[in-house]
Amino acid sequence: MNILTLFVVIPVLTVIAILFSKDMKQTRLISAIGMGIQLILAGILVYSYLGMRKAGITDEFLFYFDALWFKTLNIHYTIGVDGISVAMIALTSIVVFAGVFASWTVETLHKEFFISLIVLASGVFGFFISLDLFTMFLFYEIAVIPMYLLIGIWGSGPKEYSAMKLTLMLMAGSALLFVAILGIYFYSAPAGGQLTFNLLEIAKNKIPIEMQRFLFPFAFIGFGILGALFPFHTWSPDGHASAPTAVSMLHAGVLMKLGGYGAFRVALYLLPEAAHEQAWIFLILTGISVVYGAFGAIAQKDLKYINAYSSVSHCGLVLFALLMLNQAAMNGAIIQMISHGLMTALFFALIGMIYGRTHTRIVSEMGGLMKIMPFLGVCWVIAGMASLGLPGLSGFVAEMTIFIGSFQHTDTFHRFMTILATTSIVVTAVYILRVVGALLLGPVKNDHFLELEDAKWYERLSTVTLILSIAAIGIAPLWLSDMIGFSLAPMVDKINSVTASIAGIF
Amino acid sequence: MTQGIPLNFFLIISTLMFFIGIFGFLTRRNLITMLMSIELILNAVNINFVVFNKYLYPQQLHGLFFSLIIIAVAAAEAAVAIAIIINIYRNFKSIDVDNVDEMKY
Amino acid sequence: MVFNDFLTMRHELILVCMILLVLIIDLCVSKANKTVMIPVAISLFLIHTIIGFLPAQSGVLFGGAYHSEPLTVLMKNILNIGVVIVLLQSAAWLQKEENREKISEFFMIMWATLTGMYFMISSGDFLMLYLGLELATIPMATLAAYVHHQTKSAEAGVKFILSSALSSGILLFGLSMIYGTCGSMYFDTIQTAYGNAPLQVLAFLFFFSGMAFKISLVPFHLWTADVYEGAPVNVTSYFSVISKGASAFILIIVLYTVFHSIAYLWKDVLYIISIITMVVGNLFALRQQNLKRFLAFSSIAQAGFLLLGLLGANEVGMTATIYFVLVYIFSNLGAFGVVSAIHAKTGKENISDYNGLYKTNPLLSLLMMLSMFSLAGIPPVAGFFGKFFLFTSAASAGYYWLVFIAVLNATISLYYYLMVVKAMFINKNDNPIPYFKSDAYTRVGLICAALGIFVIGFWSQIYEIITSLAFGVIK
Amino acid sequence: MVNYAYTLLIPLIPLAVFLFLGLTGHKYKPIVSGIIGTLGLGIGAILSYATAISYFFVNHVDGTKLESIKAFEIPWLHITENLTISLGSLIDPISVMMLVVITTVSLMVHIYSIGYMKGEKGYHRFFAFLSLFTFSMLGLVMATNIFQMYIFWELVGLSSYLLIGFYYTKPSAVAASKKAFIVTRFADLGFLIGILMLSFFTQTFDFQTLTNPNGPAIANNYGTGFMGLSLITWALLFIFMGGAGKSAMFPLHIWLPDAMEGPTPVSALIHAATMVVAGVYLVARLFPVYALTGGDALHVVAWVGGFSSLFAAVIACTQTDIKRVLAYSTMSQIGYMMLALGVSGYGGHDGLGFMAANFHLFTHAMFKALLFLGAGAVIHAVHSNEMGDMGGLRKYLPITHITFLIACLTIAGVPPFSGFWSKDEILVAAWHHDKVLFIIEFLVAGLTAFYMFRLYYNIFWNKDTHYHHTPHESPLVMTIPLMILAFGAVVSGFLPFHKMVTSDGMAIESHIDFAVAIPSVLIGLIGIAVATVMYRKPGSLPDKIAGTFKNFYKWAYHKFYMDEVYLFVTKKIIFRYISAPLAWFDRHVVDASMNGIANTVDATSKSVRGFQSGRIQQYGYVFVVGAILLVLLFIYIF
Repeated sequence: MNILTLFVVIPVLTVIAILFSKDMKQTRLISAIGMGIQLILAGILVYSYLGMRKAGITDEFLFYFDALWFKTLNIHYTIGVDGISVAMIALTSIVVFAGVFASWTVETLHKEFFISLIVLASGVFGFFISLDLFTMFLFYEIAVIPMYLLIGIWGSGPKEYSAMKLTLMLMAGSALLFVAILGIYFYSAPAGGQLTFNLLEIAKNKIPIEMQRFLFPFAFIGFGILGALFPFHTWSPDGHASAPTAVSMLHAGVLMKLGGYGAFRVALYLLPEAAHEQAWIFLILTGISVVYGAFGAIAQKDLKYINAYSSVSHCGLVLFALLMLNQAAMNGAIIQMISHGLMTALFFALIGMIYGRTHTRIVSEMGGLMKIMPFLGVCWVIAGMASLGLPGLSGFVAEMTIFIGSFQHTDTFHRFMTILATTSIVVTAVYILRVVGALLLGPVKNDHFLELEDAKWYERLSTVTLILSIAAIGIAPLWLSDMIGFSLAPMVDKINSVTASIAGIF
Repeated sequence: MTQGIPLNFFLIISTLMFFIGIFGFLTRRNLITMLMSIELILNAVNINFVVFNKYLYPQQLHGLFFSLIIIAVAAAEAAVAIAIIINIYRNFKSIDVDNVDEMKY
Repeated sequence: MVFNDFLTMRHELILVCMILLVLIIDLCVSKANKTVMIPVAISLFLIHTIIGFLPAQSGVLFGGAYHSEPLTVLMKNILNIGVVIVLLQSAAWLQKEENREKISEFFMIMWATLTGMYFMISSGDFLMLYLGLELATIPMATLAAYVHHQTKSAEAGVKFILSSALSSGILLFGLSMIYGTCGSMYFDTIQTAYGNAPLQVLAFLFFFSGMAFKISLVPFHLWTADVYEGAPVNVTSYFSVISKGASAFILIIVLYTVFHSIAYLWKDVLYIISIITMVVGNLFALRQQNLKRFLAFSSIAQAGFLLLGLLGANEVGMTATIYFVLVYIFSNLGAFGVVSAIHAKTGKENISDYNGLYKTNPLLSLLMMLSMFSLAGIPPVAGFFGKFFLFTSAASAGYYWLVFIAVLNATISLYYYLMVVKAMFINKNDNPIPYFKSDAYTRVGLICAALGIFVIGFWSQIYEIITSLAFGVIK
Repeated sequence: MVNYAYTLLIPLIPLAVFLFLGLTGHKYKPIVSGIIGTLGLGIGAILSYATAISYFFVNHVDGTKLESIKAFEIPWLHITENLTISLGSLIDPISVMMLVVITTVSLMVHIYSIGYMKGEKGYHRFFAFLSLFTFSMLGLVMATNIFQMYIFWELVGLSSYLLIGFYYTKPSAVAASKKAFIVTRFADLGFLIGILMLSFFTQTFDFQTLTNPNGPAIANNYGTGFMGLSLITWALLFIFMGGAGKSAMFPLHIWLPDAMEGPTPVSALIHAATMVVAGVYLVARLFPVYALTGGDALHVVAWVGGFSSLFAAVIACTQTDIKRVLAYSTMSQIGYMMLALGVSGYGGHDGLGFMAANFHLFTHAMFKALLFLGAGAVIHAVHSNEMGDMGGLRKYLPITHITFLIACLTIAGVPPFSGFWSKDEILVAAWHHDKVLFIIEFLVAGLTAFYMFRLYYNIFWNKDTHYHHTPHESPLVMTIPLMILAFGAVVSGFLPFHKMVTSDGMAIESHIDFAVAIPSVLIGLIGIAVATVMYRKPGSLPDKIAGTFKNFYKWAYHKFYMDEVYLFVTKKIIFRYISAPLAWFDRHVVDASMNGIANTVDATSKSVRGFQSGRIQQYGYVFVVGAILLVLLFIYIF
C-alpha cells in the first residue's frame, strides 16, 4: 500500500484498537503506540523523500497515487506529497505525538477523548496528502468537527459557547470554501473538457479571469478563517482558552496550518491572476492581524488568551508572507507554519501542565515558578525565546526568511507593509518577557505553590520532543528550507507567470 | 341544447365556486362546513373538466372520466374526514375549528 | 392485457396481494395473540422488497397511463427499503397494549399509501397521478389519527386531511386548466403541447403548490410540524421519509419530463422557494424542544436543499436528487429510530430529556449523533456526499450564490443538530433516561440505518447506478 | 596565506562548555563548573593571542596592507538566489583585536568570579551563562556577514538578559533584565530594517563585498531617496540605531544603569568591556560604507556620540551608587569612541579617528573592567553599593586601592597610562574635524577626571566610616585579575595601534600633537584637583555646590528623567492607550459583531414563530396567499 495512505489508515486502526481497550492505561498506551508509529512513519517519509530527491527524481509530487472514486463527477482519491506537504506531515505527527502524552492523565471518557483526538489527526493527515479538492475538503471537515466534542466535553470555562462558536465559524469558512471549490471545478477544464478536482490538472488550465475575481475571495477567506485572518479570528481566543491541553496543541499547532496550506495550494496556486490583483487587500488585513494580534496579547491576563493572540499574530504572518507571492517569502511562510506549529504546541502543553498544578491561568496570580518547577520554567523560557524569534530556534529562521523575502518585493507598498510587520518582533518580546517575568521569576506569590512538583516523565517526553524539533530547525534550517524551496519554485513560477492587470495599489 | 351558452360563462361560474369554496374553507368555524366548502372546490374543478371536454375536445372523454373519478375520490375523502372529525368530537367535545390548535409554534 | 403486462406492474400487484393476505391472516388470528401479525407482516414485506430487486421489465400499460422503467423501479425499491426499516422500528410500539387490536390496520393502511406512491411514480398521465396522490394521502390521515384516544393524534389527523384536501383541490384546479389548454392528460402529449400561455403558467403554479404541499415547501409547509408532532413517532417517520421521498421523486419526474419545456420558469420558482424554505425551516428548527417537531422543521430545511438538486435540470441534478433522497431516508430513519426506541420505552420525546443520554445509552446516542451529522452534511457519513452532489448540480447550472446561501444555511442547521449532540454528550443530568435493551426488531432497524449512513457515501457504485438510470429520462 | 580555520574553536569551546554546564552542571560541586569554564576560556584566550601574534606580527610584513581573511564559511540558509546567510569566521584587524579583548576580559572575569560568586546558589548556571555570552560575543566579532552578526547580536542580547536577571527572585533584577532586553530589542529592530534595506540594494550580506570600495554598497549611487538622504544612508542610520542600542547611546541608554542589578563580574564583562562596545564594532565593521557614501550617517554618529558622552559625564558626577557612576562613565567613554568614528575619514591620515576609536576601545576594555572588578571587590567587602556607606577603605583593601587608583588615572588620561594615548588620538581627530565636538570632548575629559576621583576619594578616603565587621581584602583569586588588568591598563597604551588597526589596513604614522595633548592633560589634572579639594576630606563643600546649581543638580541626579519619559511612553501610551483599547475593541466590536449575527438569527426565529399558530384556517390562508403570490409574480413580472 502507498505509504501515504498509511497515514490515514493507522489512525483508523488505532481508533478501532482503542474501542477494545479495557481501561485508561490501555487506551493511552494504544494511542501512544499508534501515534508513535505515525511519527516513525513520518520520519521514514522525510528520509525517503529526501533520498528520492537526491536520486534526482524531479516530479512535482512523489508517492503519487490515484484511484477513481466517483466516475461521473470524476472524483478521484489522489494523493501525493511534495516538500511542503512532507514538512507539514512531519509537523503534524510530532505535535500529535506530543499531544497524546500531554493528555496522559485524561480521566473522564478517556476512550472517547483519544478517539476524537486521533480522528482529528487523521483528518489533518488526509488533508495534507490529498491532491484532489474533493478529498481535501472531506478531510478538512473531518478535522474540524471533532473539535466540537473535544472542547465541549473536556473543555473548561464557557466551553459550550466556545465550542459552538469555533465550530460554526469554521463551518462558515468551509461554506465559502465550498463555493470556491465548486467554482474551480466547473472551470477546471476548457469548454467540453473533462472536469476534474485534481489540483495538478486544474493548474494546467487557465480559469477565466472574471471567474477568478469572483472565486478568490471565497477561497482565501474560507481558508483564512481557519488561519485566523482578521477580523475572522475571534473563534481562536475563546476556542483555545476553553480547549483542553492536547486540543489547543493540535488546534493551534496543526489545524490552523490547514488555513495557510490551503490558501497556498488552492487560492494562490489555482487562481493566480486574481491573487495578484487582490493580494493587496488581504495584505492589509493580514498586516493588521500581525500587529493587532501582538498588541492584543499584551493586554491579556489569561495565559491561554495571550498565546491565542500571539497565534493570531504569527499565523497572520504566514498569510502575509504567502501574499507576497515570491519564492523567499512563501518559503518563509511555510517554515513559519512549522515553527509556529511546534512552538505554540509547546506553549499550550506547558500552559496545560502549569494549569494542572496551579489551577489558575491568570498571570498575576502566579510568580516565581522557576524556583518551584525549574524544568517547566526552562521549557517555557525556550518556548518564549522561540516565539520572539531568537536565533538558534525555529522562530528566527522563519521570521527572517519572511522579512528578507518580503522586502525583496519591488513594490514600495509591499516593502512598507514588511517594515510594519517587522515591528511585531518588538511587541512580541514585550509580552513574552512580561509573562516570563510575572510567571516564572520574582518571589513566589502563593505559598501553596511551594509543594508543587516538577514535570512527570510523560510531560518531559512531550515537551522535549517539541523542543528538540524546534532547536533542530533553528540550528540547521538548510535542509528544511531547501526541501520546501525545491517544491515551491515551480509553483511560484506558475503563480508569477501570469501578468496581472493591477499589481498592488502603487 | 347548450349551444347558446358560451364557454366563458361556465368558466366564470366554476372559478366563482372555486373561490367561494376557498373562502368558506378559510372562514367557517365548523369543521363539517369546511369539508363542504372543499366539496365546493372539487365541484368547481369538475365543472371545468366537463365543459372543457364538451366544448374544446368533444371527440374524447378524458374530462368526463376525470370528473367521475374526482367525485368518487371526494366521497372517500369525505368519509375519512368525517370519521376523523367524529374522533375530534370525542376528544374535544366540539367540532369548532378554533379549539383544534393544541400544537403550535 | 396479457400476463406479461401484469409483470410490468409487479410492485403494485404484489403489494396489493400482500395487503389482502394480511387482511385474511388477520381474520384467522385470535384477538389474544394479534402480535403475531408483526413478524408475519414484516416478513411478507421483506419478501416483497426482495422480489422488487429482481430484474423487472419496463413497459407501458393502459395506453400510456402507467409506465415502468428501470428508474421508477429503482425509486420504488428505495422506498421499499425505507419502509422495511420503518416497519422494523415500529414493532416495539405496535406491541403495546393499546395498539394490539389495530396492528394489521397499521400495516394495511401504510401499504395502501405505499401503493398510491407506486402509482404516482409510474404514472404516465395526470389521472393516474391524481389517483395515486389521493390513495397516498387519504389513508395517511387515518394513520396520523391512529391513536384515536389521543387528542394530539386526532388533531394531527384532521389538520392533515383538511389541508391536504384543500391542496389537492387547488392542484386539481390546476390540472383542469392543463386539460383545458392541452386537451389531454397524457404526459407525452402535454409535454409537446405545453407553452407559456398565462393560463398554463397559472395551471403549472397551482399544480406545483399542490406538490409542494406534499414535500412541505414553504409556504405550503405549515401543516408539517403539527402533524409530525401529533402523529405517532413511527407514522411521523413514515411521513417525513417515505411520503416526502416519494413526492420528491414524482416532482423530479414531472418537472423533468412534462414541464421540461418551461424549465426556465420553474427554475425561477424553485430558486425562490428553495431559499425561503431553507431559511424558514432553519429559523423554526432553532427553537424546538419536541424532537418530532424539531425533525419536522429540519426535514423542511432538507426539502429546501433538495430543490437545489432539481435546479440543475440535467442528469447530474437528477442523480444528485435521487441520491440525496436515499441518503436522507437513512439519516432521518436513524434519528427517528432512536426517537421511537426511546419513546416506546419511556414516552419521552423532548430534547431536554436526552440530557446525559450518552452516559446511559452510548450506542443509541452514537447513532443519533451520526444521523445528526449526516443530516448536517458532515463527513465521513453519507449526508456529506448527498449535500455535496446536490450543491454540485446547482453549481453546474451556475447558481453559485444560491449554493453559498445553501451552505450557510447548512451551517445554521449544524447549530441545532449540534444542540442535540450537546444534550446527549455534554449536558449533565441527574436522572437521565435509564439504560434499556430494545427488542430485536428495533435493533435490526437501527443497525440497517447506521449501515446505510456509513456505507452509501463511500460506496460510489450506488451513485453510478443511479446516474446510469438517470440518463435518458430527460427527453 | 595562513589558514586560520582553527579560530573556529575560539567560540565553539565556550559553547561546548555552556551546553555541558547547562545540562549537567548541577550534578557536580560548584567549584568544578567554575574551573571548567575558566579552563575553556583559557584555551580560547591562548588561541586568540596566537592568532593575534601570527596575524599582526609573524605573518605580516611591515608596510603591506593587512588583508581581511575569510578563514571559514558554511552556508546556513538560502533565502534568495543572491542572499544566503552563512556562518563563518572573518580574520581582520578589528576582529582579531576584539578576540583578544573579549577572551582576556572574559578570562579575568571568570577567574575573578570563582571567588566572587562563592556560595551563591546557581553557581554552575552563572558560569554556563558566562560561557554562553562569551560564545555569542566571539561569534559576533568573527561574523563574516552582517546577518551572522545579527544572529549573534541577538544571542548576546539574550545572554545579557540572562546574566542581568541572574538573581531572578529579586524583582528589581527581573525588571532590569526585561528593560535591557526590550530596549535593545527595539534598537535591533532598527538594525534589522537597516539590514533589509542594505541587502535589498546591495543583494549581499557579505562584509568583504559590502566594505569593498568598489563593491555594490559604495560604488553604486542610490541617489537621494527620502528626506534628502540617500536610501543607503537611511539603511546605515537604521543599522546605527542597532549599534546605539547595544552601546547605550542617548536616547537608548536607559537600560545600562539598571543593568547594574546583575552580579558585578557580569557588569565588568558585558556592560563595560565587551557587549557595550558591539555598537562601536558594528560601525567600525561597516566603516568604509559609512565613510564612502556621503558621510551623512557619520555626522549623526559623531553627534550622538558627542552628546551622549557629555550627557553621561554630567549624570555621573551626581550619582552615589558606585556601579551606576561606572555605568555612566562607560556610556560616556563609548560616546568618545563613537565620536572618534564619526569624525574619521577613510584611508590614510584621515582614518586617524578610526584607529583612535579602536585604540580607545581596547584600553577602555582594560581599565573599565579593572574599575568594575575593583568596585566588585569593594562591594564584596562592605556589602553595599552606596558611596555613603564607604570611606577610608584604603587601609583595609590595599591591593584594590592601588589598582583602582591606576584605573582612575588611566581613565582621567594622565600620561603615561594607556588612557592618555587613546584619548589623545581621539581629541586630535576631533580637533581636525570639528571644533565644537572637540570642545565638548575637552570638557568631558575634565568631567571624567572629576567624577572618577570623586568616586575614588569617596571610597578610599573621605570619612572613616565605622564598619560593624571590618572589611578585609579579597582572596587572591579575585585580586590577581585586578593586578593583571592593572598591568594591561598601564602598558596597553604603548601598543603600535597605528600600525595594526587602521581604516584601510595600511599603517599610518602617528605622533603626539602637543597642542592638543597638553591642554587635555591639564584639564584632567584640574578635574582631579577639584575632586581632591571636594572629597578628600569629609566636608560640606559638595552640598554647597550642589545647592548653588539646585535645579540642574536635581535634574542630573534624576538622570534628566529619561526613565520617567520611557515609563510614560510604554506604560501609558502603549499599554493603556493602544493595547488595552485594542483588546477591548477585539472583544466588544469584532467578536461582538460575530456573536451579533448569531443573535439576530435567534431573534428572528423568535419573532417568526407566530406564523405557526396551530390553526388550520390560517395554514390554508398562507397556502392560498402563497400560491396566488407565486402566480402574480410569474405571470405579471416574468
